[in-house]
Amino acid sequence: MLSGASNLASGVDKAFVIIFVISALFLVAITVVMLYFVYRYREKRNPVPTEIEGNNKLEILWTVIPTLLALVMFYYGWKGWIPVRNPPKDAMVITSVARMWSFTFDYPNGKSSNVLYIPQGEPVKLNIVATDILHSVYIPAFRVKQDAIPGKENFLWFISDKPGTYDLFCTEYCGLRHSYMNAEVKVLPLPEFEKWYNDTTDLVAAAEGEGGVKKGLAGARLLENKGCIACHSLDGTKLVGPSFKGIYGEPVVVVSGGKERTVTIDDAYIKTSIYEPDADVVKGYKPGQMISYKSELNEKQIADIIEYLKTLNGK
Amino acid sequence: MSEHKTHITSYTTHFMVLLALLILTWATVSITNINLGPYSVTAALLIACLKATLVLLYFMHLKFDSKILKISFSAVMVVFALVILLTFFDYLFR
Amino acid sequence: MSETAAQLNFFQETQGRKGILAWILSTDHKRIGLMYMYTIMVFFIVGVLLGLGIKMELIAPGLTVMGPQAYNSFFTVHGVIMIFVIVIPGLPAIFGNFFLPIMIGAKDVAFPKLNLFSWYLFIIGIITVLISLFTFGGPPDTGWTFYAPYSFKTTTNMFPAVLGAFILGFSSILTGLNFITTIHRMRAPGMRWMKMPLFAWSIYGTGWIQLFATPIVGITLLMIIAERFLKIGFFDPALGGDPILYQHLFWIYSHPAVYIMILPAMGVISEIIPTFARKGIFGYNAVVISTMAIAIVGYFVWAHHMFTSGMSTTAQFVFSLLTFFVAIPSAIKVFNWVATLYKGSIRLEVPLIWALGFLFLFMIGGFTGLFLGAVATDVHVHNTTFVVAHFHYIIFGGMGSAFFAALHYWLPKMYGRMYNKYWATVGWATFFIGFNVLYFPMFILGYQGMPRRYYDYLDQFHGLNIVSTLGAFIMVAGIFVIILNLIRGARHGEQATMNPWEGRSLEWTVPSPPPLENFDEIPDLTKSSAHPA
Amino acid sequence: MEANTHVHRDDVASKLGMWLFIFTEILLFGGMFIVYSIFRYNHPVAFHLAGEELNDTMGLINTIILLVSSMTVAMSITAMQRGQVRRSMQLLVITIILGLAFLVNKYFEWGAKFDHHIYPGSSFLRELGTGDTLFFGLYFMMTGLHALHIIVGLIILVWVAFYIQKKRTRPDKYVFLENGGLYWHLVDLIWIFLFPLFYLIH
Ligand code: HEA
Ligand code: HEA
Ligand code: HEC
Ligand code: CUA
Ligand SMILES: [Cu+2]
Repeated sequence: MLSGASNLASGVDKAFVIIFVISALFLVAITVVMLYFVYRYREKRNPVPTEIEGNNKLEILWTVIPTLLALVMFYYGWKGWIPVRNPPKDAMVITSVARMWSFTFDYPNGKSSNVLYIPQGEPVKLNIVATDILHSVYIPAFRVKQDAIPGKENFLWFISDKPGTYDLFCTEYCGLRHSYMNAEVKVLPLPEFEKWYNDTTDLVAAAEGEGGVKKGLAGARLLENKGCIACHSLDGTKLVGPSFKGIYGEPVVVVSGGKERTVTIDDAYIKTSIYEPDADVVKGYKPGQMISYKSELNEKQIADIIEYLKTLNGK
Repeated sequence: MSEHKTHITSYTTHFMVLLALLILTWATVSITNINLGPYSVTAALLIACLKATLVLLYFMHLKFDSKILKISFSAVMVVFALVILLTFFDYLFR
Repeated sequence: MSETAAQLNFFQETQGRKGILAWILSTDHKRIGLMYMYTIMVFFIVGVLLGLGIKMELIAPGLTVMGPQAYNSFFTVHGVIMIFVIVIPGLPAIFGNFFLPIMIGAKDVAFPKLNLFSWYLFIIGIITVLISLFTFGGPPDTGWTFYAPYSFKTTTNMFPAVLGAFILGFSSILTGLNFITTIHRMRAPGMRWMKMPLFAWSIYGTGWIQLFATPIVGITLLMIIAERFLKIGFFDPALGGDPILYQHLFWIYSHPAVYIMILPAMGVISEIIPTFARKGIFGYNAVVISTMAIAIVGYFVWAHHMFTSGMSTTAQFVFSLLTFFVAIPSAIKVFNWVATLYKGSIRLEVPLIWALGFLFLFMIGGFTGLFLGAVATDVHVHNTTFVVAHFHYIIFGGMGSAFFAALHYWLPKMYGRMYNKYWATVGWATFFIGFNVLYFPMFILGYQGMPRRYYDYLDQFHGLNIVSTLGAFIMVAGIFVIILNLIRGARHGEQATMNPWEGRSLEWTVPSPPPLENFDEIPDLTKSSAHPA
Repeated sequence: MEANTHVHRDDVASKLGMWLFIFTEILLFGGMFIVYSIFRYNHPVAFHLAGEELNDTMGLINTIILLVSSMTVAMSITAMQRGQVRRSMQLLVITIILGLAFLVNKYFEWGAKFDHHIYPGSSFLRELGTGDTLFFGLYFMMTGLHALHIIVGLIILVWVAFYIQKKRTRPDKYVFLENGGLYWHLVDLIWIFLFPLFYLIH
């Protein structure tokens, strides 16, 4: 069994153990009694059965005892749950955006990442949103899970005391690449976390574009953070969508409104592809897979992406 | 199983029921026209229930039918009410 | 006892119809029951093969035998077929049809033509589901729960699958309606309510759930269809709709539906255990009351499938509490079954072995249901393989075992022949071992956090998945032995007597196989003091 | 070989069966009423305003039509029970005509909505806002489903009339008429709730 790595795990595990013990006792006891009866009262040994209509006392007994035990189990199940619903006011708020098929974690200072970095021993509250369909955030080691529902904001919170790397899964079925929709949670000791958190190189890059930093770095970050690379590879492999490798400036056959035509992949085309993916659908791909990123990417960011796509040519 | 004699509802009864239904319809229309705020929903639904009861008891003959029908019909209504109630446990306390 | 040799049985009595027409035009409840059985058996094999495909894929991470799209369709179609085509209609439509009228001393069901019509609807529903597999976008890939908004965003061919489920629901409603009316109106004189066999009671309870719950899923599926084609927006957040509302509506049906599956199974067990203990059931009244209690309380726990959806904390409290209450009637039944064995004179025949297996597997399934009912633990294991193991234990371990128990119990009556008991036992043992090897590891995997509906998984889950896949092969081998043995028995087995098990209910007083209208004369039980089954 | 001679006739059973079926129909609409109540709770203002768009008079006329037709079909049963077959038939025909009138009325009502660009999935509706989209979605779905039931009810009633004509439904055997009547009342019953919920409550 894996050990819990958050403040909430103990409540959950306690409920688990209590239910487990009660269940196991009953299971073993009933099975043993049952087998014993079958053996003891087999026809050879007990040729004449004794009619027993029932017994009210017993009947009441075995209604009342399970009821009480059920209430006990319910109680611990509930008690383990109450803290999960009550985040402390001073928790650090991180927004977790889920989409087909990736997560982005947006931090208060504008930083955003695909890995959930969290400070050790500090309360963290995740606001959970989805842009397209249902997903969910599940961190087994923390014993927490919450669905991400478009149009609704859910939350989770926890304090983790054990530095380390944990898995985060999407556990609400979301289509083709559901099983690849996972991320890492990195619990860092406070100083390390602060270092990461205050390192704003990529933010600066985003702000300055080419200015001094490696060309297209901002765009590359965006592709990663916004989850584009869940569907578009950078090395020519065909995933759900066409690969980005060497596409800039090349011709491509698209289907627009039922008709095929050939267009050149230029800035305008890329912009429409991102804002209205279903307007021109690349031949051989299904419409409706890629959602519009109108609310998530502004023109500046698209320009950054294009900048990066250009770097994928030629080399 | 004993079948009791079929009860025949007279034309007059049917007509009186219709009259009552029409009066109740008029009542809902006028009640919802004066503004009772949130109560207009309640009032309109109460009247609708009353009308439905009349239809059930007389037109649909439930009043003169066997007990099992009365019981099971009430059961349907109770179950339905509970389902709505339980669903609202979610929405009311979000 | 037997002076019946001259009478034709229902197989021979074709009412002047030839060949297949003698079947598909017949309104005889026994023939209809068998037609359901053959249909269901065929699809059962399909479903099992799909399940095997799932396990093959999961034997190792990454691509082993199929791609992700195929995998998603596999578990969707597997779930849809198993739930809507096999376990929901299963026991009531096969054994309910065949034995309910005989058990209560009637010549047929109340509406024989409607009964045949239900079977046709059933077939039409299946065909509609099958159409989805081969047309347009290909097989649906939404999971059997059809959760919105994915279910109307996916490009696969959802519509026929949903429509098919709707039609199957309709068929199920009509069957339930028929049985309830039959029980109310056609009991033989003296067959008082509290003398009715427990299987009949379970069918009665099931009938009410079918009537009360199925319409809700009907309308929900219609709304999904409307959503897809008319963009009405009920469940589409982009249009203001609410995906959680869809989940409420879906589970308002689908939770009670799990009791549609298990109640008749419990009824079968309540017949078999007394027969082989050779005494009456312990606490008849308590068993009857718990049947109805499950039917009623089972209606009000649906949202325990939605603890992580973000519904209100109050609702979580209420539904978790109610979930624990629904476990009580099941507990009562288990205790009464075990108590029935006490001071019996027990014959360990094949049906009893299956029944004991049922008890064990059902308990594991039921107890793990308690982990799922408690909010804290459910939130951890929700949508992991823990849930998958829970319901396979309770559905296949439970309802599946009861199904095979019923087959082994009633086969001599249905076909007038006996199967080979040795092979039946071997089959059971293989099944039982394979079953546990297959599903038990999934509890552990789930607790460790392996999500369900995962085509691919991380390396740390590999070991137990291999074990589980091996189990699947053992189990399927067992099922093979069982089914072949049954088929052989039905066709070439030794002649069975009228009452091979010394059962006490009415079906054992008619010849094997029974004649067309079951009884020459409706039995009169007013004087008999026979203890209920 | 002896054919299935055992013809079992049990009117009480037929009626019980019909009632059970009616229960399922009620719950079918019940599902929609759940959806209605939730959305109304979530969008009270939009529902209020959207309700004003509907034509009260049309709704009222249809209500009266259905109530009267409900009475005539009930009377038709009374007539049959009293052995007045011709009168029974006349009342049944009146019911059928009223049912058709309801549909005609509905046709014009929906037509008017379509002319105002109000139909499921219309972009006009989407601009009005989510509350309105949902309201009209429900409106079309529920009244549409209801109209579908009217059509089925009419088919059943015509079938009954045919049986009366053929004397297969007659004063000593009229459970089919009763069941047809029950179905028709069900349609009325549902309308009794639809009318205030959509047309009246502002
Ligand atoms: C035949 C079908 C069947 C049956 C009978 C049950 C029975 C029960 N189920 Fe199960 N369930 C399913 C089929 C079934 N289930 C399916 C198919 C799913 C998944 C659907 C999906 O998501 O795809 C599911 C999922 C499911 C969930 C949701 C999990 C999740 O997605 O997070 C929950 C949560 O509460 C649950 C609980 C229960 C409980 C408490 C019972 C109880 O009725 C069990 C009662 C029985 C016992 C408790 C054992 C006997 C008792 C004793 C021996 C006495 C001792 C008892 C006490 C001390 C209390 N089930
Ligand atoms: C009755 C229902 C039923 C049955 C019999 C089975 C049989 C099997 N199932 Fe499952 N399964 C489901 C219902 C069923 N399943 C459902 C609803 C889901 C969820 C789908 C979803 O997520 O949407 C699922 C999902 C599911 C998964 C999870 C997929 C995932 O989440 O990634 C797996 C994985 O191993 C699996 C495996 C198997 C295997 C190996 C078998 C078989 O090989 C087992 C072989 C057979 C038996 C154990 C005997 C059972 C006997 C009977 C039921 C009686 C039959 C009755 C008649 C013939 C009348 N099934
Ligand atoms: C859910 C999968 C998915 C995600 C996530 C996704 N896309 Fe796409 N994308 C597709 C598919 C499928 C196509 C091809 C069909 C089409 O044109 O709509 C496509 C096409 C494109 C094209 C046109 C490519 C060509 O070869 O003509 C561009 C540009 C593009 N996407 C950019 C992006 C960007 C930028 C992001 C992230 C911000 C992104 N996509 C995220 C699936 C996805
Ligand atoms: Cu996202 Cu599963
Ligand atoms: Cu459930």
